[in-house]
Amino acid sequence: MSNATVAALPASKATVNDQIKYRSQAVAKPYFVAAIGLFIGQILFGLIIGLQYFKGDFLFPAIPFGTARMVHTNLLIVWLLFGFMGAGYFLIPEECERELYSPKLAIITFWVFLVAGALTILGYLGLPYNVLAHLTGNDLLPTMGRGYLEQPLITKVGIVLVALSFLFNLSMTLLSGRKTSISIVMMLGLWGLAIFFLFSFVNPNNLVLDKYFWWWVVHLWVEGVWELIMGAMLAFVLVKVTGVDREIIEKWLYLIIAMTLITGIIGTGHHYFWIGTPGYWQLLGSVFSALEPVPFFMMTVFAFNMVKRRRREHPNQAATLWALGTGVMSFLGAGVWGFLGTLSVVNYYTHGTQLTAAHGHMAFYGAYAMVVLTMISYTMPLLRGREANSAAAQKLEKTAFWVMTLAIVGITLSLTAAAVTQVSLQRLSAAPLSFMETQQHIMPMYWARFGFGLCFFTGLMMYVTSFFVTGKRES
Amino acid sequence: MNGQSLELTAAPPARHIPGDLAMWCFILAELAVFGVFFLVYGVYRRQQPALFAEGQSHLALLLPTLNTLLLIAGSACMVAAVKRFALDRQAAARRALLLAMVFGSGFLLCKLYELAGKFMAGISLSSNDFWMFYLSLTVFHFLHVVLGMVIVAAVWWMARDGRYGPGRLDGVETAAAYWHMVDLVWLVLFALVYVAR
Amino acid sequence: MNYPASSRLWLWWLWLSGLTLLAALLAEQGLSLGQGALARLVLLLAWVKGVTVIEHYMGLRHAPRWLRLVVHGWLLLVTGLLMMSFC
Amino acid sequence: MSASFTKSTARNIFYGGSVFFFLIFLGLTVDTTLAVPSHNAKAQLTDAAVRGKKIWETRNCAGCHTLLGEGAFFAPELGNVYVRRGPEFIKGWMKAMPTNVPGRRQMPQFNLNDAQLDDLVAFLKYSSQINTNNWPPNIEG
Repeated sequence: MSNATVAALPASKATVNDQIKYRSQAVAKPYFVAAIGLFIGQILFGLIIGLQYFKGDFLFPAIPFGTARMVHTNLLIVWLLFGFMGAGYFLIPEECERELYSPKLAIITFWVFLVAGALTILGYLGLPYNVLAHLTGNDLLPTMGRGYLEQPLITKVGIVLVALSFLFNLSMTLLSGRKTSISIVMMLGLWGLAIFFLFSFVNPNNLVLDKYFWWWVVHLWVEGVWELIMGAMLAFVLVKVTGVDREIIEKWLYLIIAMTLITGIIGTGHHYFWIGTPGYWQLLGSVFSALEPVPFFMMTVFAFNMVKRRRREHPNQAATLWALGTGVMSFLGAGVWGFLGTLSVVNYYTHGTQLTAAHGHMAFYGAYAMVVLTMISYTMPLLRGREANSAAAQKLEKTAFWVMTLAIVGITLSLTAAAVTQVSLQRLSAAPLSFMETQQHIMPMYWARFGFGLCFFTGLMMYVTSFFVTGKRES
Repeated sequence: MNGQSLELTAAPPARHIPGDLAMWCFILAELAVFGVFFLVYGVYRRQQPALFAEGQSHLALLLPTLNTLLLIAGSACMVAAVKRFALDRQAAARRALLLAMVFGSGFLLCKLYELAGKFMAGISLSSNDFWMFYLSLTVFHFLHVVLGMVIVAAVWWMARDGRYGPGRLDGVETAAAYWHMVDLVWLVLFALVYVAR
Repeated sequence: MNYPASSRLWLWWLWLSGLTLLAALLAEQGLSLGQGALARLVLLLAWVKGVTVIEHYMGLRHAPRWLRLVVHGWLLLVTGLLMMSFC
Repeated sequence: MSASFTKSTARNIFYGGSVFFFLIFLGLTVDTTLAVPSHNAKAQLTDAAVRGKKIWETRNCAGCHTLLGEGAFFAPELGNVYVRRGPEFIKGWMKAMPTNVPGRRQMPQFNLNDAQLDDLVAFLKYSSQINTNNWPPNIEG
């Protein structure tokens, strides 16, 4: 196996890089590069829709808001998936202490996924959505047109096939290698991701049930199995950069993800308050989701504790900063901002307002974007043949961290202010204003959000630049 | 009193958490869930006292009282089991675990009978606020008793090879702590839902 | 059950069972009590029983202070607030 | 302070707790699925409404609007638009798009024929009949 498959890798990487333990880990690199590329695309479309919020006819009719938003959210999902897959291809061989089952398959999977993803985005931008739906077989099995699941049927099938190839590759690696808790949790998360994605094919005519099972993908992803992936990635990096005993990190990992699922599974109920489901969900959803911040808080405490108890000074300080940032920002975004609107008595007024957008931005960035960036920050120097980047590159990367993170805080606060205005004028007021009238009162907040969006883009450009900064290596 | 039981009754030199810390995290999470549940019940009951009183009037006291006695007896058996393992009285300890499961099964049977009656009467989670609380609290607690029994059964099964003994009590203490939590929650649930009118 | 420590265990068992029966009896003839008084009394009994379970069954007598505080605090908070809700 | 904290216990709690709560969630899902028809007894899911739902989906309406509070937050809530505006207004509005008012948010022209517009209206009527436990707080959504 090993010689034949390793030969499939670019020769230069297979011969010169002594920083990675298993040559096949190098397949992670194109995944991470693609992830960052798509991330840039996501932010560009984010800027377009951020601008359309106050300059409504910007780029109309070439790129209507709905199309640009779909590209924004779909690119987010796809680049995170690329990040998870790259992380899987790097982490699993290292944890299992053996080469990847088939590096060749991993490279094929990469190109299939990238081309399919690009074609889908081009389809969104180049064709009217209903034409795209018609051409791609939506009439056979209607699955399109629901938030985050806008992909054409053939793309969805493609995602399933890519996921299966990926999971097959990693599972075969795991089965014949060392089984650590980190790799098992990672695999559970990835399998869960694939399994719950199957509910994207479930689209009952009954709108209530449609929405009910739509959350089986969306909620059980981001507040369920993705957190296993996130926990495993964070634990992996912490083991590496702190040198703390694996046993300690792994038992905390189990405890944290236990709390995540104990609160998060029935916590799905906080989406079932007003969509035509029975009233008891208001009780169950509120009770369980009130406790959902607990695992995120534990994650923060865990990350800081492990770094405090570190037994080595890893030269890659940027990766440590990203890891700590993930702990804090996921708690703020998913824990605190999630809690703000989660109780049914509050949610009655905040449901479907900009508060959801505020929470969504900080939670997706704080939990998932940051954990992928943590992983990239730790692994990319290794994949490029050095233990850590030069001091100058790390300095720029850390600056990018702060610019992006503070920009997201700014976006979140702007949108929260927008939500407060929206709720008071449109929902609580004795003489409620219409939606569009209310929006006129929120314009300054949308301007501010766009400004912070530009800051975020600047930070992202600094981040990308840091990959090209050379300079003296840290000794 | 021999030396080993002295260790159990006199204050030990170091503060000791009975059972595994991970289990205590779980227990605290469960207590938080039940605590929030109880308090929300309190708020709802205060808003519609007549509805809750009417609902409660359909609850007989005999079975739940018997159930409370059964759970308390089960808890006592768990304490006895821990003590017996501490004294290395393996057979007696496993008997106590078995007895705890017998009491637990009794609880489950009585509860099933009670719930079956309610379902036959056409009561569901959507009937009204009282029945929503009654069913979600009692069924949720019922499932905790089932889980507690699974844990005790696992300990009973693993105790065959004598792995629990003096100084090796973590597994039993962990199971016992969970059982006592289920008991503790029931004491409040019993008072609140069945008796307090 | 021929060792000394166990007799105390069964005494606690008797105590808890007795309080349970007392609560049930009070409820059966509680009509003479005032508005909400029975409820508060029963919740008080639940608190007493809970304290017993925490201290003697869970064995938190010997546990670190933080854990005792949290569990006793939980019980006091829940039963206390519920008693107030019946005022 | 002495306390044991073992990986195996943490792992068992993870597996046991996840399975336990997922089973409860499955049970609740069965109850909900069974209760949805009677909870929404007033909602008429006609053939026209089903066709309208496909139009709703294939025009990516949720890319700008919310429906029962879910979707995008760029344009008004449409779960109760049937009640707020009525069928004729909805059809006229769809035909009049885009407004081309400079600086205003623009809605595309979807070129739906009269039958499709009727189906879409039927779907929005159905949506407005869903028992949302009294959400939204007022007619403005």
